[in-house]
Amino acid sequence: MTDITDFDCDYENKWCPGCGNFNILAAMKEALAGMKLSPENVLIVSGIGQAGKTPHFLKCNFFHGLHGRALPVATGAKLANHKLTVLVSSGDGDCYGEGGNHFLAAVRRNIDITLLTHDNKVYGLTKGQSSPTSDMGFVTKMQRSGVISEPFNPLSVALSLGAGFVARGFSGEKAHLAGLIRAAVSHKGFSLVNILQPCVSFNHLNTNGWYKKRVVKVAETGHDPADWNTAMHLSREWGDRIPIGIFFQKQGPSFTDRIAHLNEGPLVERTYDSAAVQAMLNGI
Amino acid sequence: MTDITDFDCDYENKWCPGCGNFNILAAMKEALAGMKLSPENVLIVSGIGQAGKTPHFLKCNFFHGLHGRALPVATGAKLANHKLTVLVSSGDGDCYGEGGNHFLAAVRRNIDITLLTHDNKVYGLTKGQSSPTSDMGFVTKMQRSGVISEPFNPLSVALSLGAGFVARGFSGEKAHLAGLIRAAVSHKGFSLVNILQPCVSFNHLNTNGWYKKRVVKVAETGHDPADWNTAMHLSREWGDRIPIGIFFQKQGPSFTDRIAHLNEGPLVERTYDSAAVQAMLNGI
Amino acid sequence: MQTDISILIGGQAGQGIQTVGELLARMCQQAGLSVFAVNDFESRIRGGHSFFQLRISERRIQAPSRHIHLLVAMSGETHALHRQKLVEGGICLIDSAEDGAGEGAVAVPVTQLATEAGGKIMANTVAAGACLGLLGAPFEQFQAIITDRFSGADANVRENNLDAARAGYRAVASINFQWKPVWRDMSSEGMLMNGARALALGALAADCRIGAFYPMSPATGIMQQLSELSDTYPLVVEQAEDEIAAINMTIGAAFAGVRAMTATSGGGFCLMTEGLGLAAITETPVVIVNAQRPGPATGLPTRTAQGDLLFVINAAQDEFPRFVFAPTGMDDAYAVMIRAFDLSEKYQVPAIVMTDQYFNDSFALTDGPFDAPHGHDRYTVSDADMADPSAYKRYAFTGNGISPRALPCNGQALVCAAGNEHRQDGHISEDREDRNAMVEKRSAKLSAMQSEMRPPAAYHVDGSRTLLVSWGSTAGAVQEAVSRLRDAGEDAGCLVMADIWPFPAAAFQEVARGADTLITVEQNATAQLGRLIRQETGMPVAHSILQYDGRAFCVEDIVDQYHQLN
Amino acid sequence: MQTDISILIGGQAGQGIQTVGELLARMCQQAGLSVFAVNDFESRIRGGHSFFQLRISERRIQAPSRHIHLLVAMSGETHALHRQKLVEGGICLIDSAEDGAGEGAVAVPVTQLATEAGGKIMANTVAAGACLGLLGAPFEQFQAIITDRFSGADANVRENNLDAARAGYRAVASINFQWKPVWRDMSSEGMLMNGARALALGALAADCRIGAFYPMSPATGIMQQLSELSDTYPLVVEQAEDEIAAINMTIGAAFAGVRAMTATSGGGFCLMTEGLGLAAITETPVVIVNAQRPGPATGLPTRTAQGDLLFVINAAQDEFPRFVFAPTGMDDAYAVMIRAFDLSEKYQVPAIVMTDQYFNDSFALTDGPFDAPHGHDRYTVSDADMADPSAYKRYAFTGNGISPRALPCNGQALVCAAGNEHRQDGHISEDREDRNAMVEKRSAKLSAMQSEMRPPAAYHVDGSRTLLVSWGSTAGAVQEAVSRLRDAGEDAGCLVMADIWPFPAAAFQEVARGADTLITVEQNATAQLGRLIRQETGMPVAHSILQYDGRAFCVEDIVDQYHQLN
Ligand SMILES: Cc1ncc(C[n+]2csc(CCOP(=O)(O)OP(=O)(O)O)c2C)c(N)n1
Ligand SMILES: Cc1ncc(C[n+]2csc(CCOP(=O)(O)OP(=O)(O)O)c2C)c(N)n1
Ligand code: SF4
Ligand code: SF4
Ligand SMILES: [Mg+2]
Ligand SMILES: [Mg+2]
Repeated sequence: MTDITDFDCDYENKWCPGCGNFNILAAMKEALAGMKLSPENVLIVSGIGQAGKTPHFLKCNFFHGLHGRALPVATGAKLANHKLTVLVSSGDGDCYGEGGNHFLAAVRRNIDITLLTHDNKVYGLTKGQSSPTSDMGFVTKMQRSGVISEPFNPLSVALSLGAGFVARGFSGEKAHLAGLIRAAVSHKGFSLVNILQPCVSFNHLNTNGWYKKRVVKVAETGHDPADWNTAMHLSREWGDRIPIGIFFQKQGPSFTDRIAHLNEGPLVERTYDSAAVQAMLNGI
Repeated sequence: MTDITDFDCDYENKWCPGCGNFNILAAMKEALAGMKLSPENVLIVSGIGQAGKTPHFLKCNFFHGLHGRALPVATGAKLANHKLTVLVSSGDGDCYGEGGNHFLAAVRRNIDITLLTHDNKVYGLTKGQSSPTSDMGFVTKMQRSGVISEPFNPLSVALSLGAGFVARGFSGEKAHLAGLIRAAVSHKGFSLVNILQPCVSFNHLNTNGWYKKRVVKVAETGHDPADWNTAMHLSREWGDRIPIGIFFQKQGPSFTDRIAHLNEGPLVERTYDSAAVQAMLNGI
Repeated sequence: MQTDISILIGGQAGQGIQTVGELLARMCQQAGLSVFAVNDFESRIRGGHSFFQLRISERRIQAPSRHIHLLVAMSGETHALHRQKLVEGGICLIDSAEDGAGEGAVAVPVTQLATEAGGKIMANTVAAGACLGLLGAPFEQFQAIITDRFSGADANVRENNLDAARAGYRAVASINFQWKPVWRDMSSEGMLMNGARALALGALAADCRIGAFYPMSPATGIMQQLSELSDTYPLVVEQAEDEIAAINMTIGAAFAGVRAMTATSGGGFCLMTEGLGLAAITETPVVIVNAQRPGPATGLPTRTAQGDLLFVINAAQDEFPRFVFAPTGMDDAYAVMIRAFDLSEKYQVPAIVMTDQYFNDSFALTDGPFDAPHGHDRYTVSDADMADPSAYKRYAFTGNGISPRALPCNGQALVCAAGNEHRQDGHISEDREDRNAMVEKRSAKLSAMQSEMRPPAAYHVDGSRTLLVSWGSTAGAVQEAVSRLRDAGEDAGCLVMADIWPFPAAAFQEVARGADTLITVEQNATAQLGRLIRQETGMPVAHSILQYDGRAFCVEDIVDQYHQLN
Repeated sequence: MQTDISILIGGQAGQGIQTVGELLARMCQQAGLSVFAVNDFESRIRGGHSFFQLRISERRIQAPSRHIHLLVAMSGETHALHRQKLVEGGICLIDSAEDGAGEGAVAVPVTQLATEAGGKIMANTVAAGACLGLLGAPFEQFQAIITDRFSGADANVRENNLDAARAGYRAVASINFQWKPVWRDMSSEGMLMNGARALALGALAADCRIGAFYPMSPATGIMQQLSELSDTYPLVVEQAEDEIAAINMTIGAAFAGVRAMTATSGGGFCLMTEGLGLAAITETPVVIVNAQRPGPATGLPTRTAQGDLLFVINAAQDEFPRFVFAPTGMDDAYAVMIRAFDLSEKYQVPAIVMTDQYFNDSFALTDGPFDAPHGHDRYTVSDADMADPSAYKRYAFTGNGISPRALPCNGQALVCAAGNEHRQDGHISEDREDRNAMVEKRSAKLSAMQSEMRPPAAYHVDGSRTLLVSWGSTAGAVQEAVSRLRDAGEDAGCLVMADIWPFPAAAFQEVARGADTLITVEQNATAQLGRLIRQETGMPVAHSILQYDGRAFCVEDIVDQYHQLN
């Protein structure tokens, strides 16, 4: 185990005091250190939002890109170098709003990256508009009569897309969350950890206390993560009981496993071969 | 019943002879005529692709927009005038590829439009690349070693998003398809009819004959469209048995029903009220 | 001499800096003073440092000034960051609880007084009271404002805030502040307004009924204002799944017949460019506000820039007519929105309104009340206007490029629109003749569109050999800079452009004719307006006064750069 | 006199027009002739009308000519649409099965012969045989080409096609066609190439390892060629879910250290503009091909245009350096791709290569074989190059704006990149000093970038008072037009630009200095290059020869428009 503090970084943290993100950050460090990874071996790609700032607060290699577009950047990086350990830090708006289409595609590719969605059910950084996961009726300065769309259910959708690792964490259960992140990073293929995260500034509905009363660990209920049907049912539970844990896991060949050229090593390690290229050119 | 021929249009059809789209077109006319709609009362919005050309071949009001963007155009039109009967003609690439994010949002809004996806599991108009619904392993000039992503399952995803009307048709079952379209247009709220459609030019796998052997009408198996769980299971069947019909239906308030201002009539009918505006301005 | 002072209130995000700033501005407005305020904040919700800079005068002011007369430091950082801007004799008040108290700053127990009044959270109200105390404002008037402001809250909150304000007011009774404006018993004539609100009100007055958007600073404020208006007025604001959806919804709504708009900033505008082209080729009128911020990409989300001019003018593949406006002030923003909707429908082209974070988040007084237009031409036709509705063609050739526009499902006339190149009836065509005719039809609108463009507003242009030329939001700063330069004996005037595209080349040349040196003033690094002027008129631009650090031009920034040029 | 003839083979989509055209072109190439061919087709898969226009000569040709000597009508429509282009003495062959036979066209039982040879589907091969018969080509050589072409198919198919070709060849034995080129027993020196392939080969030779794209005409061909190369060469082509994903994947791949590209057309490029800005601010090298087609929006998907010049140069919010190239021919396209990848990495900026449907789908002979570069500088650093890897800063200030570029997870050096404005270490910064320094750092690259730009290629410029100025794919047509104009006694030369941005202003002025009339030649309606020249050099552009109907310039189009100007 590398030391958790190896991942500490002296860049000033910019989240609000009390934000659920702090625990997510701590859980990430714990998971990475627990896996004996060190900052040099980790690439975190993020989008824009409070969640997207995460890699600035954790020592690592990072690419902090556009709102909604972390997944394709991560996919490109993984294609270029499939030896990389790639995590994506995304928000509920970033990932299921602006970036919804990439979420669908990333799951379908089964690209071996770990997606951590900091799901505070609100647009934090832009000051509190509703997000795709906001509950119906959630009132904001912008949604003045409350949200009138069905909330996006990331777990159900991931399951219906054939995802191989589908989990839900809660920032208030840090150790449990660290375990989920560790399992997700260890999983070969696409892994989703949707993390319930209170936003103390803009979400006064889904607060820490609200969640504390509701979360139930599926592992403790004897759920078998190989059971897709139950996973789907669990994913649809929301209200007095909110299941957290690994809903579903199934190993299968990942995207880069399926590309023959990559069996011989990462593209980034291939050096230019003038003779081979000339042979191709001559063959035209 | 208006006459089917009322929807005939003398603009030259540009599809390939033998294309499944012809039957879809015929079924649309049959359904619309059967509902006593006439061309003046129908707005069809489409994207780009072979499917997107549909409204040119059927007399109606139409807006033939961008690749992937038919749903937001339709949503805007419906918001402006919720009395309109709005259909969207889209392709599998148009709707689940480029337009994936809008598909998610349209279902969640439960906006009262009917989405007909001409699902030929291939990019027809751009000459045969794989589409999101192409089967794993499907070989094309571009996917030379075959598709390596899980196919997108529109029905499962729609169900997991909480869709109120989820159906699958087959162009080779024209009368059945016309019935589905009619039911979809009659449904108040978002309705999806994903239509299996052979592409004689580029999909040599999922041919008319291939489907003929496999399709099974769920109505004949006694399926109850109110049963979500079975609908989800049916949606995951693919292979020797391919269910078609209405998988799921549940009525609920549609998007425009939920907007208080619209109860007083469509926005397009509101005339400018200088005094009211001046009162607002004075109130600042 | 008239008062002209600036107050900077700074602290952490979440300390209510903007709220107190707005209260003070309102107080000034109600006491007959002119105000101008900029809002400076980071892209975070709590902590960091933000400030509200309020300029106050008896004469009309329209721009920020660099010099601070009163610095109110809610956090130590404010003092450290801004004290060098304090003029001789200026005062810095600092919360006794903060570091830095002492070093030239006057400590006031702001937090403590707030706590005594009922809670730390009211520190901002204490600060407001202190400011007004120093400025010698009549407390009763402020009392009314606070009461009004907290009218929605419960009585306790209101009372506590009043106590807090009073405590602050009294705490500075012994301190002498040398600039005291003349407080009057009557409101200033204009309304206190920020740019976002002026734009939203313009949209309302233009009869905009649908706003589709995706949140993005600094455009969100416009949509939030519109959303607030929808509480009582029948219009619908819809948060889309992304900017692509926003522009396409706007197009769909406009196609169906309502006036519709969207607002975004650079990155979101990028995503809308394909839709912009769709609006153009389908000849669907839409209004898009691009509220600029520094880029590229995410850049500085909460800061200001004018870096998108050439992008906006040339955005989207191939060529088509569009309107581009850049409002020069609150009243102009209101008027521009009304014109944008009108002209967009009149010519069936997209209209883009360019603002920026500075403008959207600044407060100023309007020239007067906003008048609702009496009515709006909608430039549409229906069956009744047609000899044969069944022969209706959406893109009929007419000579001036404008085809009669019918609405879908509004009669026998079928309305068929396509983003592919098309025939007059809206059906796809690949014929070269149709293509040429449609390109020429669309561009035929250009000359009439150009004649709608207002010439640049000219200040002290006659006889001036040097002209500053600016566009959009910096107008106030440039005009005041010109006044100051002239006071200092410089032979300078200025041209202020709000109507940018189609570029009013002839009008520009006409008004700039007499000058021999043109200097553009722009918040970007490559002098985009300068390049545009050269492209469109061939006139050389000698220099450009540029600023691209994300902060708005203060009047002095322009004056100083001007002097450095010579 | 040398032969210079054009053959137009037209028919419905799905009739194999392109296949037969390519076979003929290959035949000519292998018999020592020069060829140039344009591919004209509709946006549909079956039916409609498409054609392949093949120009053949003993001397090098690089552009299409308007005049047709042999018209092969596989459908009646071909005859109707194109017969007016036939020169005096030209022949039109028409399938006896089609309408229109008789009206001046020579009927050949193409379909019938094909059926006899084994199937209607081989009508195109019959037509090819007939063409070659008329042209007096040696059949054995064609036989070899057919055998090669069908080497993958079963023997039956091969034999049937040979029979079909032979039948066509014989069917025209009695017809006298007056222009017969000299068929030689040796190949022409260059390779038969289309633009899409030249671009893909350039990418291969540049060591591009990842291509991410979303299908869009006319860019798809490039990616399809790259995909074919990946059959045997270790590179990965990935079809993305949309263009936004494509550009972001490209950025991710490049960030991780491979050379990566994407290709798209206008609407797709719109969607990529935000990503373009991301590449710029993160200083990630990427290559983007924008294959232009007429717009706006969907426009004419399978036709050609040069309507995106100013859009591409100004695309994305705010300002940043970028390279823009527009290859002027096959060899140049190959070379430009290699340069684009190299310069993009050297300066850590995005490079955009502008082509168009005409170029991508046209066939021409290259000047010679393509040589693979011996090696590539990759301009990266790793721990070994650093005194203290733990102190590595991705955006370190260096004076020339180029920071040492390390790759992520490749040592102790942490690579931190952000699309927000940032400090040297890649962390977000909102400080005005950091902002100014970063803007200045990025733009510091510009002057060195500009020095990489090749000046416009000049033809007959010395002493010419009139210069045609073109950019990109129209080079061949413009050069030939100049030759023809000079032959006709006109005092004209031309400048052909391939390196567009940063605009080589000084070089342009230097080379254009002697002329007093500049005339741009462009496939757009608003003379974008003309406006750019005025913007960047202040030089007036007197006229522009424009064509925007979606069809490529024939040499005669330029010559005719030139004469109309005078
Ligand atoms: C293209 C684009 N659109 C919009 C924005 C503005 N924006 C920044 S963060 C954000 C939403 C953040 O919400 P979420 O992803 O849930 O993250 P959170 O801040 O809640 O962690 C938005 C809309 C942007 N930066 N870019
Ligand atoms: C932004 C954009 N990207 C790409 C294209 C090119 N394009 C046109 S149709 C199409 C795919 C068509 O596939 P699908 O939606 O399945 O329709 P089909 O032709 O199969 O009916 C694509 C990629 C485009 N027009 N616009
Ligand atoms: S706004 Fe919400 S999500 Fe963002 S840092 Fe603050 S508490 Fe956390
Ligand atoms: S390409 Fe396929 S989908 Fe398109 S018209 Fe032809 S058969 Fe139909
Ligand atoms: Mg969020
Ligand atoms: Mg398809």
